[in-house]
Parts: sequence; C-alpha cells; structure tokens
Amino acid sequence: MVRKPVEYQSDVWVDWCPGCGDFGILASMYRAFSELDLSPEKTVVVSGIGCSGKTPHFIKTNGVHTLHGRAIPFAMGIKLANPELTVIINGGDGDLLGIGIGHFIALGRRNIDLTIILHNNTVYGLTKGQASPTLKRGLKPKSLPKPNIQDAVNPIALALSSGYTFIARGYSMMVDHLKELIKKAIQHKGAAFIEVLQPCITYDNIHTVEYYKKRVYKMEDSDWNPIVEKIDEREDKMLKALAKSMEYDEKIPIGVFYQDKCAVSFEERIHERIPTYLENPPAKQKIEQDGRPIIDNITFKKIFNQYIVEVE
Amino acid sequence: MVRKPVEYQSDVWVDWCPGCGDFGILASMYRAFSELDLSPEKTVVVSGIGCSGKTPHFIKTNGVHTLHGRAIPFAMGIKLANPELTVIINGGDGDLLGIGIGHFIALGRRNIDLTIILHNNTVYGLTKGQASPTLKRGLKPKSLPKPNIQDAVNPIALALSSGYTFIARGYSMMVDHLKELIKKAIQHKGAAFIEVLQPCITYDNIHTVEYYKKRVYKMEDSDWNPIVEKIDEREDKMLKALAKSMEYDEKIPIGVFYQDKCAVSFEERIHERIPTYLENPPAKQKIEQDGRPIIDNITFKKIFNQYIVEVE
Amino acid sequence: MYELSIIIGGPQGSGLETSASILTYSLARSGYGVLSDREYFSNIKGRHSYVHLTISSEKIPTFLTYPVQLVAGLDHETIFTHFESLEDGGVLVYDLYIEEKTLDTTPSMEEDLKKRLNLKFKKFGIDGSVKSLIKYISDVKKIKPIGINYSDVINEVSKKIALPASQAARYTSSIVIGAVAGLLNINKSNIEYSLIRRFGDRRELIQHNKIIIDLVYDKVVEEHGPLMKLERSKLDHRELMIASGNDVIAMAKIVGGLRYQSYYPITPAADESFMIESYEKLEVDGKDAGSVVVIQTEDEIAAIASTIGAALTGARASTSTSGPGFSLMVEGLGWAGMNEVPIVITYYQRGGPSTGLPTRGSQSDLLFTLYASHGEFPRIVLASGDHTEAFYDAIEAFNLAERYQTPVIHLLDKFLANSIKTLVPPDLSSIVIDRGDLLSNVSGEYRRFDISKTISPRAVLGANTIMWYTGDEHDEFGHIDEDPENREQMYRKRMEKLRIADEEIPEEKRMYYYGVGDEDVLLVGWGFVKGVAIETVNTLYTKGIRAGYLHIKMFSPFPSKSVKNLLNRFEEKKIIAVEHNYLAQSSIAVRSSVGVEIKKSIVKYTGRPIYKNELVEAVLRVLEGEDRVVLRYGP
Amino acid sequence: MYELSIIIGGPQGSGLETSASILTYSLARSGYGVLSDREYFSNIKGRHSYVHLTISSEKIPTFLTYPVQLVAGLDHETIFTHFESLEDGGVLVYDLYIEEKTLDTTPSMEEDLKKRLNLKFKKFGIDGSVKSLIKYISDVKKIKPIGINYSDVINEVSKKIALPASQAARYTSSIVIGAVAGLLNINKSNIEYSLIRRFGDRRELIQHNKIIIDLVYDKVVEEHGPLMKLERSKLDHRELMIASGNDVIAMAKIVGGLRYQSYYPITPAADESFMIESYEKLEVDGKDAGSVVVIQTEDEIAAIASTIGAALTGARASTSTSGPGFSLMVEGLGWAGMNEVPIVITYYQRGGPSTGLPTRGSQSDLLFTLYASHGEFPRIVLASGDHTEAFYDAIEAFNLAERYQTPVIHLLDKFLANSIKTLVPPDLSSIVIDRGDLLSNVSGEYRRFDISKTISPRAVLGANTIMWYTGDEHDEFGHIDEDPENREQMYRKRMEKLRIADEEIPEEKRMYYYGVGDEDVLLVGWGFVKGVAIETVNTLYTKGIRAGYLHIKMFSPFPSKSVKNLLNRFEEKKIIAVEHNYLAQSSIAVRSSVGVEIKKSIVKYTGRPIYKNELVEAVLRVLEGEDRVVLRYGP
Ligand SMILES: Cc1ncc(C[n+]2csc(CCOP(=O)(O)OP(=O)(O)O)c2C)c(N)n1
Ligand SMILES: Cc1ncc(C[n+]2csc(CCOP(=O)(O)OP(=O)(O)O)c2C)c(N)n1
Ligand code: SF4
Ligand code: SF4
Ligand SMILES: [Mg+2]
Ligand SMILES: [Mg+2]
Repeated sequence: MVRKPVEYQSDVWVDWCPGCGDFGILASMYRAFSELDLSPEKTVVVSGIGCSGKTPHFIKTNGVHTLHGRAIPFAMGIKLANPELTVIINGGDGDLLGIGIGHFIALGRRNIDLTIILHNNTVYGLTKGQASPTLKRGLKPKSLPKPNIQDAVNPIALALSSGYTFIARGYSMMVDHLKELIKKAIQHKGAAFIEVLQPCITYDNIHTVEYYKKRVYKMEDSDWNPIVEKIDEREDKMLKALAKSMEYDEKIPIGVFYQDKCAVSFEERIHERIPTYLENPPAKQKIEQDGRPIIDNITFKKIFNQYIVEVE
Repeated sequence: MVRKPVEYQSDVWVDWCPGCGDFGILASMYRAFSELDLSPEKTVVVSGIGCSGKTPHFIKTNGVHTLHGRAIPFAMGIKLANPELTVIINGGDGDLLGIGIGHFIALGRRNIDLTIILHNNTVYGLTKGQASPTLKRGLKPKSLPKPNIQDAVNPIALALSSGYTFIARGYSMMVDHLKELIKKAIQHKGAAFIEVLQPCITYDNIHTVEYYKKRVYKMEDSDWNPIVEKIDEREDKMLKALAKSMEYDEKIPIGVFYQDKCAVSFEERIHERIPTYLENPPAKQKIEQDGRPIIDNITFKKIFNQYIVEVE
Repeated sequence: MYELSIIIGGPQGSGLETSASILTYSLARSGYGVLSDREYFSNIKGRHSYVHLTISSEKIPTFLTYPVQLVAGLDHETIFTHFESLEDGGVLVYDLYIEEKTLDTTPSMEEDLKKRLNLKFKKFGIDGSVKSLIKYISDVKKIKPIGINYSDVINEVSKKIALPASQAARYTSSIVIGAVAGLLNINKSNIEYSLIRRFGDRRELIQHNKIIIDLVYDKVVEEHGPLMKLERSKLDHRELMIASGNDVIAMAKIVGGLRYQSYYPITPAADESFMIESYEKLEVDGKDAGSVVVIQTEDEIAAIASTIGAALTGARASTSTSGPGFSLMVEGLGWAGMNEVPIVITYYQRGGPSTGLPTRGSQSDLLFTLYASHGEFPRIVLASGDHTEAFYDAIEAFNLAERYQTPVIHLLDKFLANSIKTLVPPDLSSIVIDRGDLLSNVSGEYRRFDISKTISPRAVLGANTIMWYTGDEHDEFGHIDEDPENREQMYRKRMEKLRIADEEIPEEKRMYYYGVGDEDVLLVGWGFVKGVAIETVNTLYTKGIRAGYLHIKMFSPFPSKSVKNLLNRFEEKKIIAVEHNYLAQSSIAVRSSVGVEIKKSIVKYTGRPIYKNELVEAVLRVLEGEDRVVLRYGP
Repeated sequence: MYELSIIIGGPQGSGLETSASILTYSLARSGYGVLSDREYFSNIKGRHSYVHLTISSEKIPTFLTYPVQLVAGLDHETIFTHFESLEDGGVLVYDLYIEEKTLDTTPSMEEDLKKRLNLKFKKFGIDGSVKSLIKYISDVKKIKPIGINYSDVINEVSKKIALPASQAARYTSSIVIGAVAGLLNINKSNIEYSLIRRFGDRRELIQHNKIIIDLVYDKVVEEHGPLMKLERSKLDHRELMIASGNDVIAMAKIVGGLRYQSYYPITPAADESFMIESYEKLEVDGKDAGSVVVIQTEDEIAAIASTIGAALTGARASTSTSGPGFSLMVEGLGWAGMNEVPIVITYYQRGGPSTGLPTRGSQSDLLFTLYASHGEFPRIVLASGDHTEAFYDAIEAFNLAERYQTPVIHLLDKFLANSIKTLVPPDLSSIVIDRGDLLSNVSGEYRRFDISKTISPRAVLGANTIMWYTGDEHDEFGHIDEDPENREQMYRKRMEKLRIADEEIPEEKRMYYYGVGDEDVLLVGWGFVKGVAIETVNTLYTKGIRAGYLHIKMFSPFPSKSVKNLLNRFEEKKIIAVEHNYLAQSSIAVRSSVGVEIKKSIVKYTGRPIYKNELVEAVLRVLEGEDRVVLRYGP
C-alpha cells in the first residue's frame, strides 16, 4: 500500500510565513515519505527549536520537537533504543550549526543511521532574523543593525570533516529534486546530511528566491560522481567534495556531494558487540515477568558472581 | 629584558605522571614565552579541565583554569575586553574537540587573536583513560574494556573547515620544534591552532613515544609552503592542507599546515565599528567619576532622546 | 473619561506593534499615562497578537484590567477573541469586509478557543459569522460597533498618494490608529509628532501614514464624535520617557558602566542586547563617552563564560537571557561563584517549563535561581517590580556584584520586558557607582583570595600583577588545593560574604511595604505583581477592606527580619501570596527563610498577567474562605 | 579485637586500591564485616591517597572513625599525613628506606599541610625526618613502629621468582597486604583465595603476589606476633557481596531492567557506567538474558537528551553523573518533565561548587536538584543512605519514573560511590517491576496527554500509533498549544502527579526513624550520614544520652506529615541536622516543606566523611549549647 503525500499531512495549521522556503521542504518530505511508503508508526521526525523546529507538528508520523540544538542526541537515543524506526531530523542553521554543532560533529563520528535536513536560511528565523552561523561576514539582512561580523561556516565541509557518509545539498524551491535527495538520504545506511537552501522571506532579503534562481545548478548534470564504492576511493572523493563545497558565491551546486557506501553504521558496530542487538534492541526487550524482574536470586548470583564471596 | 624560561615556572608541583607528554608542551611554552619575552602580567593562560587543564598553574603568568570544554569562550571574553593581553589556551582533546567543539568552531568563525594548544593524547587522561574524540575506531588503549566504537575527528581538517587562520601540528617530545610553532602561533594575528601529539604514558599504550618516533616528520623539510600571502591563494592552499591532514597513519606530518596572512582579526572588525576600541577597550574605560556614573541627567537625555517625549 | 482600557489586535506581523507605539507616543505627548502589555504567539506571521493598554489622565497606570472599553481589530480573529472582553456599552472597531468570516474561516485560531466559542455561539444563537456575532453583542451587550471598510480606505488613500492599493495595504494598521485616536480625541498634531519621532527622516512613511490616519480620524469623529474622549491630563510632567522593560534595562546598564555584554538570542531577553548594541558607541555632542562590546555568542554557555572572562579583566560585564538560556548557564554560574567574579545575569522569566510558552510571561524561576548550580556559593538575587525599579536595580546589580565579588541574578519577566510604559525619566543624580575593593595598583606579591579578608581586594587580569583562577577549590593564590583546612576556610570565606551582604544592605531596600499601617489583610508578591497589587490594595480600601502589599525585592540575602515582623502583624488567614506561578514560589522562599507559612494564595500561570479586576475578586474570595484561587482570565 | 580501624596509604597509582581490595576479599572470606572509604586527589599519579577501613567481627560496620589502630604506608607522605590519626599504642608499618625523608623531600604534599606539620614538628622537637618523627611517636604516643625494608623484600622476591628487581617492584604494594594480614592474623588460604578471585587466570600475578605476601606475613608474625589479631567473626553469613556504591547501582539497574544508559565520563559516577558496559550482554548459563546499550556521549547535554530519546521508545533509560554534569543536564530535565518522560538520573554528589573537590564527597546538591530547571514540573528526588538502600532505591527509581511518568533524580554521593562494603546479597524475591500505565497496544486515536486522566496511559514510539512531543506547552496530542485554558489544565495535570505520588507512596518508605521511642535528642540526616548517625546514636545511648536518628529518604514528594509529627516530639534545641554541606540543606528542605526550623546543626564540608568520633563529640557540644558545629577531621 502506498500512502499518498497528503496522508502525511497533520491537522495542525502550518504557521510559517506565507512564501517561506520551509513549505518546500515540507512538501518534499511528504512526497519522499509517500514514495518510500514510510509507516507513520515506525517513523519519527525529530526537530530542534526554530521555525524549522515546528516541522514535526505538520507531519502525520511520530514527531518529537526537542530543545534548541539538541535534536541529534534525542534522535540518537530513539534510534539506538529502537533501530527499526526511521528517524529524520529537521533543524535550523542556528540550531544544528550554532548551539548544536557539537552534536552535529559527534554524529559524524558515529555514523548512526539518521537523516538530517538542515533548513539553511542564514538567519535565526523564530527569534526575528539575527545572523545565523551560515550568514557570510559583511552581509546585512533586514534585521541586523550592522553588517554581520562573524564568518560563515561551510556546512558541507564540516559534514565531510566530521564523517558523515551521505552529504547533499538541495534547494527548497526545487521540491522534486529535494524529494529525491531526501529519499536517498533515508535509504542510505548511516549518517546522512542534506543542507537545504531555504529562503526566509521575512528576514533574509539577500538570499531570496531570485538570488538562488540565478546561482543554483545541479551537479548531476555534469559527470560528477560522488559515490565511494570502494574504500580506496574515499580520500579522493572526499577531497573533490571538499573542493566542490567551496564553490558557493557565483554558482551554487546542489545534489549529492559525497556518499560512502562502504562505511559501517553505528548500529552494526553495536551489533558486533551485542549479537542480539538488532532483533532485540533495548525498546523491545522484556524486563519483567508478572511484575517481577527477569533476574532472580539465582541468576543474580551467577551474573555478579565476581562480587560475591562464600564465607569460609 | 629577556626573561629566562625558568622565570616562567610557578611554585606549584607539577603533578602529571612522570614521563607524560604534557611536560614537553610545558617546556616548549616556557621557552617560547621566554623568547618572545612575554610579560607575565599581560599574558593569560586559559585552560579547560583535564590533565592538560592544570597547565596554567605551572606557569608564572596569569592563569585561568576554567570549565570542561569552555576555555575558548572564557578566553574570548578576556581578550575582547582587553585586547592588549596575550591569551593562550591549553586544552585536552576531550575538552576542545568533544564537549567544547562548538566553541572551537565558533572561534574559527571569529578569528579572534587567540592561540590554542591542543594536548592530543587520544584519551580522557584525568578521568582515567576513556576514548577521546581523536582516538581511532577499533583501537583499544589500556583502559577500554572493548575497542573504540566511535570514529576519530581530524582536528586539522576541522580547524581548516571552521576558519582558523593559523594551523599547525607539533609533537610534545620535539620541544624546540614545538616552541617555534608556539611562537609563530602567538605572533600570528588571528585564531591560531596547534595540535600537539602528546603521549599519555599511563593510559595510551598505543600512541607511545616509539609509535610517534617512527612516524613523525617535518613538513618544512620538503618544499611545503602553507602561507597565504594573497587572498586568491586561499582556496588552493586550504585544499592542499586538507589533503595533507588526511595523512595520519603511516607517516604523520608536523609543522605549519596553513597560515592565512590576509585575514582580518575579530578585534580589527570590532575596531571598524567602534573606532576607540583598541586604545580604549572595555577593560580600560573609566565608568565613574567620584563614585558617580559618567552619564548625568543631561547626557542621559541626549543619548536616549529617542525615548523621551516632551509633553505638549 | 479619566481612565480607559483598550485592546488593539491583529495578526502577528501586520504592523500592530508600530501602531501601538505611535498611539503611545501620541498619548504621552498629550500628557497621559500609559501602560501597555503585548501578547503574542511564538510565531512570526499570522497568529493573533494584541496590545492591551491602560490609559489614564490622572496617573501613570501600573496595572491592566478587564473589561475594556474599546476593542479595535485588524481582522476577524480579533473580534472573535476579544468580544467578551468588552464592557457593556463599549466600542468595537472592525473591518466591514470581514463580516462574513466565521470561526471556520479562521485557520490561525487555536482549536481550543474555536471549540469554546462554537459552544457559546450555539448557545447564544450566533451563526458563527462576525456579522451575527456583532449583531448579538450590540443587541445584548449594547456594544457600539464601528465598522469601517478598510479596503475602501486603502483604495481612497492609494489614489491620494498615487500608490497601487496592494502597496498602500501595508498601511492598513494605521486605520486602527486613526480610529482610536479619533475616538479618544487625541490631538492630531501630537499624532504627527509621533509619526515623525517614529519614522525620522523617512518622510514618505510619515506622510502616507498621516494621510490614512487623518482620513479615518475625521471619518470616525464625523460619524460618532469623540465617543471616548479622554479628559485633559492632570499629570504635570514636562517630559515622559516611553520604554519597554528591555529598553529600561539597556539604558540602566549603559549608565551603570556596562562595557561587555554577550548574549544568545532568546525571547524575551534579546531585545535588550539589540538595544545596547545600537548604543555600542556612546557619543555625546560628538564626543566619545565610552563604548560597549556586544557579542552574539554560539550559545548561552559561551555567553556566560565570555561574560566571566570579560569581568576578570575589570570590565563591567553581563549577559541577558530567559529560562532555557539560564538553564545552560548554570555551570558557568558556579564557576563565577567559586572564583568570586562579579557578573550580572539579567534573567527575564517566561512561561516554562522547558520551551513552555516562550512569548508569554511567568514568575516561575525564582526557586531555581536561588539554588541553581551544584555546590554552595553566595549569590545575590534581586527582582524588580516595575520599570522604574528595574532601572535602578540594574545599576545596583553591578554595584552589588563588585562589592561582594559574586554573581548577581537580576530577575525580571516577560510582562515587564515587553510592556511599554510612560515614565518619569530617571534621576541620575543620586546614583552611585560602587566598584568595591578594586585595586588599581598592586604592590608586592598578590593573593587574589587573600584569606585575611572575607572580601579580598580585587586586582584584574592586565593589572600590574599576576593571579590564578580555578573552578577547583583553591588556595589564596588561586591554585588548586585539596587540603581540608584550606577548604574549610575558603568555603566559609565565600559563604560569609552573603552574611556580610545581609548585614550591610538595608532591609528597607530589600522589601517594601505599601500600606498606611492600619491594614489587616496582606498581599505578598514580587516582580510584576507589584503594579496590580498596589492598585488592588487601593481599590479594596475604597471598598472598606484594609489591605496592604508586601513587595519582596531581594531574595538573597533575604530580608528576613522585616518580612517576619510584618507577617507577624497579620492573621494567618489574611496573608495571601500573589504570583504568576503554580507553587506560589515566593511563599516557599519566605517559609524557608523565616519559617512562616503563607497559607493562602492567588496564582496565575496561563502566561497572561494578573489583571486588576480578577485580583480584586480573588482577594474577596480568599477573605470569604478560599485557600487558593487560580486565575485564568485573558485570551 | 572485635573492631578495628586501619589506614593504608601511598601515592596514587601505586597499587593501593588493589591491595585494599585483596584485603577486603580476604576479610570477607573470613567472615568479617568491612567498610572502607577511599580518599584521593584529582590526580593520576603521585599524590597521596589512602584507604580507611573499619573491620568488625560482630557486625557489618556502617561508619568510619578515628583514631585508627594501624597505619601502613607505602611511602613517607603516608607517615607524615597519618601519624596523628594513630591511637596511642597503635601500630605503624613503614618502609625503613624512607627514614631519612623529610617534609622538604615530599614535593607531592600540599603546602598547607607542610606548613602545619612544620610548626608541630618544631614544637615537638622533630627534625622533619621520618626517623625523628617515628622516634617521637613511639616515645610519646607509645606507637609501635614496624619498619620493613621494602627493597630488601623486593630483592629477595626478585631472586625467588627470577624477575629483575625493577620489575618485581611493581608488587611493592603487596608488602602492605602481607604486613596487615599478618598483624590481623588473617588466614593465609583466604588471602590466596582473594588473589585468585582478583586475578583470575593470570597465574603469574597470583603466584608472585602470594610469594611476597607470605614472606612479609611470616616475617611480621615472627617478629611481632599477630599483634592485632581479630577475634573470630560472630557474623554468620554464608555469602557476602563486596561492592562499591557504583557497583551496587550498576547491579540494581541491570536487575531493574535498564536497557539504555548514556553518560559522559565524570568522577565519581563513571565507574557505574563502565561496570554496566562490562555487562552489556547478559548471559546466564550461556543463554541470552538481555542486553544494555551503554553510550559514551560527547557531553552531558547529549547524555540526558539521548536518555530521554531512548525512554520515549519504552526502554528503561538512565544517565549517571555528578554536579558539573548535572548542571549541564538541567535544560534536558525540564523537557522530560514537560513531556512526562520517565527517566532516571543517578546523581553522585561531590565537593562543589564548580569543579570543587572533584574526587571528594559532599551532600551539597540537594536544593539544586529540588528546583533545577526553569519553570515548574513534578520530579521525584530520592536519596539513599547506604549500599543496600541504594540497591533497592535504584530499582524503585525506575518504577516511580514510569508510574508517575516523570524524571526521577536518585541522589548519592562520592562517599557511597567509592566506599566498598561487605554486604548481605540483596533479596530479589520481593522486588517489583512496575511499568505504570504502559500500553502495549493502542486502539483508536491516541492522545499521549489525554487530559481525562492525570496520568495518561503511555504508548511508546514504535507502538502501533503515532504521537507528538514538544517542549512547548501542548495539547492532548502533543502539539504546541498556547491557549490559556489548555495551559492551565495541562500545567495542573502535571503538577497534580506529584500530589498523587505523595498520596500513594507511603511516608514510611520516604523516611525512617531509628530509635526505640524514648529518645529526647534527634539527629536529622540523609544520604551517607545514615551509617555514622545510627552508630553515633547507639554510642550515645550507651553514654546515657537517648538520641534517635531521622533519616530522610525522599525529598520530593516530601514525607511532610511524618517528619512534622516526629519533629514535634522533640524540644527545639535538641533537634540537630547532620550533613556534609554548609547550609544544612535538608533542614532548609524541612523548613520549606513543614515550616519547622531546625536550629542546631553539625556540618562538614571538607570533602571527607563525618567520622563517628567527631560526631559523638559534636552532639555533646550541641547539647551543651552550641548551635553549629563545623567538623574538620580527616586528612
Ligand atoms: C537554549 C535556547 N536558547 C535560545 C533559544 C531561542 N531560540 C528560539 S529559535 C532560535 C533560533 C532559531 O534559528 P534557527 O535554528 O536558524 O531556526 P529557524 O528559525 O531559522 O528555522 C533561538 C535562538 C531557545 N529556544 N533555547
Ligand atoms: C561538565 C564536566 N563533565 C565531565 C567532567 C569530568 N572530566 C574531567 S577531565 C575530563 C576529560 C579529560 O580529557 P581531555 O580533555 O582529553 O584532557 P586530558 O586529561 O586528556 O588532558 C572529564 C570528562 C568535568 N570536569 N566536567
Ligand atoms: S521567519 Fe523566515 S524562516 Fe521563519 S517562517 Fe517566516 S519566512 Fe520562514
Ligand atoms: S594520565 Fe596521561 S595525560 Fe594525564 S598526566 Fe598521566 S600520562 Fe599525562
Ligand atoms: Mg535559521
Ligand atoms: Mg586527552
């Protein structure tokens, strides 16, 4: 049974500003979910705080709207406790690359099978348009009293440097293209990151739809091949992707920057240590029998015999 | 007047394990400080928490031993409030690249004139040898019950991706070489980062002195030129440095990876906005006159006239 | 009229704030006192927001109340949301165009309210449309509806100013200004004055707005006369300051010598930092009068850490935040306590827990601030009750921080932060800047934590000496020290500072009593409760109930003696805590400080402020025997 | 002897811990009761550390005390640090080689102690050397010095086992085992048993250690006889468990069904997580009995966030930390409270504030945990007094968390965490696993926050339904909702859970009274105070002072009625708070909960535990009129 995109719409009124790029992201998610026929019960959309943070409420799957910057560790707990769930993270640029960047990098180190959708609008939307970590120095969007004094981070380069195994960029106004990226990211087994260029029509009068229209081009239109099929291609493809990530002013590439198909996911690593992990993960284990612990006095002493001394 | 290295030694007993790589870092600092003739009163060594975090106590300059992971923002406040101070940060790999990596990246975005010395010993020393973010997956130093399950970060690549303008690697057992790096870093006007390979002889039985001896080589022995003299060299030199940073297993390069001499420091950026900033920074301003604010009723109304209405 | 309550409402992002500000300037210019509260969702555009004002020709009002005499709306959601708040016989200004709108065509309205209204509408036989609602209220509640066709107005103006109607539409909110100003009979020139004040040299804006305002003003007056004409003001201030709580704190910090502020954006604190940033260069008559470095950090942990760093160099430094941000600052706070660093944390409480109601108010973080961070160290916690108090307190916070070398938490709330008030400008001639025992020059070996004094003389980083700091227990030099005797002394030295502060800071500055002396009912409150409590006490007096109000201003060190003495004067069942939280937190603080249990409480935790009308009624209910009254009023 | 206190000391990293553990196993094997405290610096190698044991042949000891009867040291710093703790006539085991060492040749010793000792040495005419000190104490205090030439021993053994002396030197700490075992007359085969238990199949280690121990044992017995021979144990346990507080909690969590634990390394909590990790695969007789995923996160913020995430899927989840870590968890805690998520935070208090004394103990975080995080939400705070209590409480913590769908903070401290005790193994037959209202199957539309019940039935992520969560105030489905009426209901629903818990959890489980009923002096304490307080009360009884001990176990919800009733039975001046902090925090909690002021206190905040000897004396002083006694004993 394939669920239609509209079946993923929740009853909540979408209270983003009319024309906000977030609508494009939401639409792409509905479509991607539909084409993958994700089960709402087995899907969890996790978000941080910001305009982007409201996303889960607009989607009819499980939704966990967490704290500013903390979507990733919440998602990690959910996924590791029940790896059968599909877990997707929506966050803002302030959220994921400012206050939450420590978790962003740690996820790269772990390669947990999570998908991150970064709403990059170069501003803090919900707090009224301050500079976010992706706003270039010297720019002065509407709400700033003076031009931005801090440099921007390069989200793609950071993701590459921290170990993400699927890295892409999409544009919220190119819904079908973005949908495909989201599908690929979800299907990828490991930490997947999509930077989405998302015009904030209320506060960002620089990176407007016209701005992006002129600049955005699809990497897949050339002979770009970002996929690592063998381990020894890694370094080369990663360096190419890094070089590509520096292209950002005149022309802005979208599409997949890098995908490592050889990497081992964190869940598989745990499974190596705990062979029952995948079929019987934390969330599914029985911990009691008729209201009693499954460990009784005898098993206790067997398990912890190292701590018990028989008195002479 | 040149102060001798020994004049920078404090009276505190150095309680690192005998043979610890930290001693080499400390010795390099004494020597670098001496050769730069740093004034103890105008120098502040700021640290986080860990074995590395104790460094300031062993140095006879100002010392601020802060919180785990937070040395950078403390240092930022010190430096920005009084830019005439020379501020140096010592931190562990857990400290700077684990819990504190958000600040690490934010500093790159700001390019404040600070020097970071990373004590990279691949473990959490002071909490007894757990894996730090620089420990490679699959390795099992002494204290770990099982091999490390998380991947390592690449500190040089992260520093490059986040905007540091001086990036180098040293080795704690090559004290003179490290001293030179520290001098260069302090002299650099902007955010400077030195990764120091620092054997932890108590908990890291893998990255031992012998281990590094076999692998470490100086980049400056080849025709490596990491210095950006003109803006248009940036991208090229950065990509070369990134490629170099991936060399880490068989051979480990030390020396300067990258230095951007064209970058504008954060202090200069502030100065552009506040022309009196550098000569009259926050720490030096007079805020009272005989116990009264320097703003009186008349100036108050002039300054805030926008908020005052004359009643008709 | 001498006193008037009005509401103007519309969707977030529709220019309402500007309209309210222009109205306030106009009223101030005419000499009236104004207090206005702004209520809005955590949303950028589209959800309902409104401004609730009290206007007075007799005094500067300190409270908000219901019902209101006038509601003016930009949209139908305003009508649906506020019609019940109108006094019988009040006036409703609305857009004729939306008469056909119904609850069902109001997607931005929350379901709960829709459900409740649907039930009511059914009961009253209203068909769900604005029209039928208006008919009902004009019939039953004798409300006077003033319908204006907003798009006609826009079209008319559009022609006059030769701007396409689609563009002229952005002046729609000025229709409300025109209507309200007309009804209140505000002098037109004062409105123009306000437009000029607001828009400065953007002449076109001034002109266009003026045209639209005048047009509606005349129309309304022509059709209805100055229905709600305000009496000439009896106040005789030559100048009035118009400022929000955020503004007032920003000004005070600048006066107080703030030189470094770091912050991470958060409602409702960030506006303070933006304002300070806009004054980063202080110039008076072209001469440099100092500067403030304002830094937007990567998070609140960095904000407090860098504030501490700056304070160590001797700069007066502070950070501003609200609950979620403070929760992240707790570790840093402890370091400052341990290292005796004078920092000021300006803490605007909002609706909790967690993200809570991020744009609504509360007073629910008091106990948290009293004990935040692991371990024990002295801290000063002071809370301001109104704009004027807040101004002086913000300066005093720095003095206390430096005098006792310890963090000071200045507690405020969203109510204050976002409410705009006309104020008598502060008098700076009595303000003191006390930097405590600050050394400008050190001779000989310096011990930052000289144990021979409880408050050790403080030299700063960059002075002519060196010093060490550490979060570990330390010796006199600031080096790590685990010796038990040193530990005991250093620990006691720190804690003793609070005792000294308790001795030195007069209790009269830590609590205020409002009453003439013959009261037998006592309201106990703090923070934004002050204004409404004082007004309530006055009102009750006129009803023959002799009530007084105890305003607690400093919670650490707590003014135990005075509070205890005062409480002992009242019968147990006549002492009532009044607070914007669930637990009546200040009464827990009172109990843990002086052992007296305050058994009665009036609390409100909907995120909306306590209104005078409900407080008066609640006090009466308590006096009739109820133990706890939970207030809920306000949409 | 029936009861014995001993200290063994040496530099950190010298094998002392292993020696203490082997001694403890040997004593347990022989049926003795042991409690040992480990004191060490925040340092990896070189600073002084020691183990302080109470050994009893009559009961399982619950306290530590001074003076001790035996001090055995690996180095001179031990002698300098502990000679004053020796009872007159006690025994000192030391290395003859260090006789010439002086304070000045002890760089690892802190200056404060050096200074104090220098003064004393001057006074007593000691020249600063170990030799002269030993002469003095044997003369004046009749201490019996047992000097052994440690390097001779090593050389002798080195020959026997054909290992170079430099390598054999790593067994040096076994010299202490041999000496102590000999003096106490511990059965040699029980020592061998312990070596086997400790080293498993590392036969060489067992053999080498055995040789050295036997050698010293024989030597000591030969020269001095079993000077301190312990009486045969009167305890008749067939088995004893030997565990630290960390161990006990790890075991309990596993029994209690913990399935996800995330942590960030911190003293003194991390050992618990390491132990759980070593049991990540639970196998019994080769059969799978479950598994626990243990994750070392990047910081404590991630630790609590991922714990919450795991709990949302239905796994029993927890995190363990101490003060600095908890300070970072405060924001996450509020989210869990707002979203009614059952998580357990195991909180080991250490010396604060800030980094404080990171390897020392305290009970200074109680008030912080009661009010941590902005806003108001219910939380359960329970504190355990000893190893056995801690075991059952750790399991109950999960039950309470799930039953009331709220975070539970389980307060422990470093004293417990690192003290090793011989215990009767727990009885699991009475343990209940209560998962609360947990739905395994949902039919129809699911409302996670169904308002018709105060405790809404809980389905988990991954069940056959969907749900939402948000830190914002939410409606029944978990969607953001700012409506004031919804707000009031949801807020009240959450807070009411605490009232229900207060009704349901019997007060007898939340406080214990130790006394027969005729007491007129009351000690009030919590946490690790329990053991020493009970012993003190018993001792006082024998001195004719009828004292009882009130042990408070749960601080939220607080057992108000029982505590109040009990307190009311005593005269005000005979109620004494006993705590490891400055403010006597539990008495503040008592006052704010029941309004009774506890005016007397005995506190200690040096980071060392309260010893029986000093507590007995302090109680006497209080009874003689002192209000507050600050304890300082212990190096
Ligand atoms: C700890 C904390 N600090 C600050 C805030 C206030 N806050 C809410 S949204 C936001 C930033 C939003 O920016 P971004 O993450 O870019 O998301 P956007 O709104 O642009 O989608 C901030 C700082 C908060 N909720 N929590
Ligand atoms: C908030 C907080 N969490 C945990 C700790 C405990 N802690 C002390 S040192 C340390 C790690 C030290 O490792 P690293 O930063 O690599 O420094 P090293 O000791 O290796 O030099 C940790 C986790 C702490 N002090 N504060
Ligand atoms: S503020 Fe910007 S990002 Fe937020 S909803 Fe509006 S347009 Fe979108
Ligand atoms: S534990 Fe390691 S890093 Fe720390 S002092 Fe010892 S050798 Fe150095
Ligand atoms: Mg954004
Ligand atoms: Mg390290």
